Amino acid sequence: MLKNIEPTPETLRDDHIYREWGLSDAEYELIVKKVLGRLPNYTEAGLFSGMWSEHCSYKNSKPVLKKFWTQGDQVVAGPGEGAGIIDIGDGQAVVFKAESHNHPSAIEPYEGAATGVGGIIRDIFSMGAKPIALLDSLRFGELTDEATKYLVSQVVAGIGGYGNCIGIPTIGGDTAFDASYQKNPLVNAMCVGILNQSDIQKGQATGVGNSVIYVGAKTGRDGISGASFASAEFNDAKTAQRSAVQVGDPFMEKLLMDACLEVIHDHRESLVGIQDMGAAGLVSSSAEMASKAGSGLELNLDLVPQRESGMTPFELMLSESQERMLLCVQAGAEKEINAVFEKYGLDAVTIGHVTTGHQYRLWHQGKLVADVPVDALASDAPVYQREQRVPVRLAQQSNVQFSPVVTDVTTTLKQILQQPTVASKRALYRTYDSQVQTNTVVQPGSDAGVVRIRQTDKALAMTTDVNGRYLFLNPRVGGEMAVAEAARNIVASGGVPLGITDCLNFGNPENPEQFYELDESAQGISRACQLFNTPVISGNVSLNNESNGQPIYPTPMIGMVGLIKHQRDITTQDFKQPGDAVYVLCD
Amino acid sequence: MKFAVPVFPGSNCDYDMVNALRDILNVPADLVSAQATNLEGYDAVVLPGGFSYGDYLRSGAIARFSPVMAAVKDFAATGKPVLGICNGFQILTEAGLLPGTLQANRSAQFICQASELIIRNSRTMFTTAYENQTQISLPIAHGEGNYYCDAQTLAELRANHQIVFEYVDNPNGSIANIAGITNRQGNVLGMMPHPERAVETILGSTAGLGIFQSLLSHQREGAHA
Amino acid sequence: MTYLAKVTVTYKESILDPKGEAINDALHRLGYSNVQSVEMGKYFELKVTGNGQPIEEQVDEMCDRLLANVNMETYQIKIVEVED
Amino acid sequence: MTYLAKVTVTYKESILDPKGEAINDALHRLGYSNVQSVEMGKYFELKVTGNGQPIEEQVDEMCDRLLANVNMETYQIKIVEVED
Ligand SMILES: Nc1ncnc2c1ncn2[C@@H]1O[C@H](COP(=O)(O)OP(=O)(O)O)[C@@H](O)[C@H]1O
Repeated sequence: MLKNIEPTPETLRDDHIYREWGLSDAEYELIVKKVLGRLPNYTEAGLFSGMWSEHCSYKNSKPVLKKFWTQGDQVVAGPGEGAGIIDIGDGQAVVFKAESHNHPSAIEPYEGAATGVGGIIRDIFSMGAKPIALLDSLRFGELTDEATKYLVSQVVAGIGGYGNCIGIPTIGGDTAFDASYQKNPLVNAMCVGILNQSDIQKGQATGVGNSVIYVGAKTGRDGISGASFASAEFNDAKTAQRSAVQVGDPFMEKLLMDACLEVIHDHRESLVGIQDMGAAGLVSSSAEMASKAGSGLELNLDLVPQRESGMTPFELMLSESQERMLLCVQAGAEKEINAVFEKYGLDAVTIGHVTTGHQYRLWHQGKLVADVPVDALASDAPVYQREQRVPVRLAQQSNVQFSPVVTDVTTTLKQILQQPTVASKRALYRTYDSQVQTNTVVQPGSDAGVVRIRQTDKALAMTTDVNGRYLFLNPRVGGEMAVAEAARNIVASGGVPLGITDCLNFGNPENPEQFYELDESAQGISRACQLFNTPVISGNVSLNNESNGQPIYPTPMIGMVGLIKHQRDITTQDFKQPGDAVYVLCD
Repeated sequence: MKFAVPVFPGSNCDYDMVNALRDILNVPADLVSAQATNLEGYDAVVLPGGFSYGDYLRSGAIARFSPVMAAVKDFAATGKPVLGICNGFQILTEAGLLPGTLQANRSAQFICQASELIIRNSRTMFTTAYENQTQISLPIAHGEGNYYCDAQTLAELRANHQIVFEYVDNPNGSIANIAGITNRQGNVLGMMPHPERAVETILGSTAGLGIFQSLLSHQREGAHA
Repeated sequence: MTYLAKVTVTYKESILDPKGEAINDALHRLGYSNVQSVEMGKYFELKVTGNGQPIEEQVDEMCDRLLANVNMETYQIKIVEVED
Repeated sequence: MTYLAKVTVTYKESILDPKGEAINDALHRLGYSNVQSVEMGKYFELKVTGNGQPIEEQVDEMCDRLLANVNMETYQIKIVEVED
């Protein structure tokens, strides 16, 4: 058996084991002195490492995200919940969010991309919305070597593999190639859903005595970042016996999605809250649900469905196994809810309940293995105001304009069209089912993808855009341009821009120059959002995108959705007839 | 005329089919569970596209053992129409209701695009609304649509006019450009293209309507006879 | 000399194998209740011409670089000589 | 008694194997010019509890019914005893 004895709280402190999990000495001190008033045990320290990670707490990016423009009459729910919600009239709303899966895709491109898609879909249906479209935004190194070609083909196959199987059309995205992404590809996925506003769900666990129900795939040792066995064995991937790579199961997720939506629609009196298990899996979903509601929570980990034997509380709580959801259900309604899941062949298990007070308690094999204030996990992570400095390349930028030398326009045009970034991406997007659900009016290949909304005259246009090179040259203006490009794509499709989501793909926030890029671009994005009346309603941050100390171009992917009130207004990019006049509009 | 649309765990074009039948063609259509054991009261069965049980092993390999497939076999034996689209076609071949198999596409990739087809037999109960030898465009979306059968089977398919649709520029490597075939009796049709995705102008094409209209007029004529 | 390299690639322990599980469930539904678990992996047969270099090493390298992702998979190689 | 059945499924000879060809091409691009051909198949490991019936026959039936499509594929079975 692989599992060894857990280090004692003292060993944890003396050997600084928490550092391997990404907790700093100061953060550890904070837990000891302020939060607990005692040394955390192994499990507890693990919970904090997960919850206080950038991914869950946004501790480095919060001050930046605060600058975003988030207002607008159309906003039903802004950043904070799983995904943002925007009013589209008739009591309906559109829900959307984007998610990055850059690092997993670099390690295992097919599964990394596939599970990225799976994750963002769960974010949408856990709000009560039916997912109606997917988009993907991809960045790779130059398409010159075999490794990059392989990466592209596997990432694209993974996105299609998941989206096609679950039956959500992939109707847009963007793809670019640049050396800055050579070792650090970007794989961002966006999902759009619609719902009736009366169906909106909150990820909350209220009502003392109500049950916490686990559904979906069993928990295994996947995706436990920086955790015990992982850190010990991942040094040599080839000889390691075990692996924490996540494998996607779109079939399971299809069942899970249909079952959850049925519970949301047909059992609303019994359902209190629902949330997907994403980063920092079970701890993150359960602690957030309780903290948001001001409740306490108790879980019995022996009841958690497990794929492997001998899993420790640490592993059970931090596992990022895919295709799992957590529900809070009225006491007494468990059977009713379980019956729905059974119909889909899914196991639903009550693993705990809401308690009085604000403690988060975990039981394992009869022992209390964690007892911490729930808010400390979910909302009291430290926030850092990182230092920033204008990058040297920008400070020294010359004002000399670049003047291209063109001797033969035809040759130059052909050369431009041959650039992989400029050339048609049809070879990629034709491997995506863009028509399933039979609502796709405009498939990939035009400015924005468009899906009609059945039983109405409305349609939604959606697009993802950003040009990292522009941000590299001027992060603020580049951020503005990303939003402007997205807005142009929406307008050119006949839509009125409604709002945006984003994936902020940047380098190391502790590097002042890279933090400057993040901060500046956010301000640019924000200004443009205010001007276009497209508030930021959701988003995702992916930092530390660098290899050998070289960061990627600052690449804040913008995903925008627009409303087309009348389907007759839908427009496409292609020329329609010989003899039609061509105009150029500019100021 | 009443349609049954069996739903297998993981099916994802089931609603598309039912919507096309109900909303566009105004005919009653029910989603039927894969656990169902009889199809009494229905005049036609349509096995929808998508994926069944994830299709992780081979497309259709697991679905063909569902209880409803035994009912579909009995239903087909009575001579009533059974239509399998995409995954439905794959299930029908796995179940032995149609000859041959559907392999991975020649490119080893999933392909979603419009595809040009030639109508090779407009006399089946599914195709009377089309003119023989004419060309129509229907969407395809599949990773395993590369039709294969041995030489003898192919000769039989040809001799019995069982080849109904042929690709103009074979996107997936199918033998003899085959996009759709019937069984010998002509009442079971399997096709990779998706007619239910081509029933509305706003979605780009109405070329798929003919399949359903053919079935409806077949039923009407049958009622007169 | 020509060789046939038979390579099986399977997931490492602790990795979810949705394919194997779907097949396991299907076998149970078919009545094979004594099937405890199913794993699904890949199988390759490579015909390789001898070129003076150790053949095992070459195939091992191919597995490592292309046929398997060693972050999540392990592979086994068996080489036999065949007639050309 | 518990058994491990190792099953490989490959295409019949007359059948084209697009995935194998794609891998063959990729290996050539990586410089392995001595690779003559690649076939890609499936590999299964089934853990089966003995139930008094001949285990080979049972696995053979599973292959015939589910794991392989005998119209286009052939399979090979190897059974070993394992500890529970
Ligand atoms: N990865 C992708 N997935 C889906 N569609 C894509 C992808 N990459 C590009 N596209 C589609 O190709 C077209 C061109 O996209 P893009 O490169 O962003 O060009 P433009 O700058 O003209 O908008 C768009 O319709 C877009 O949706």
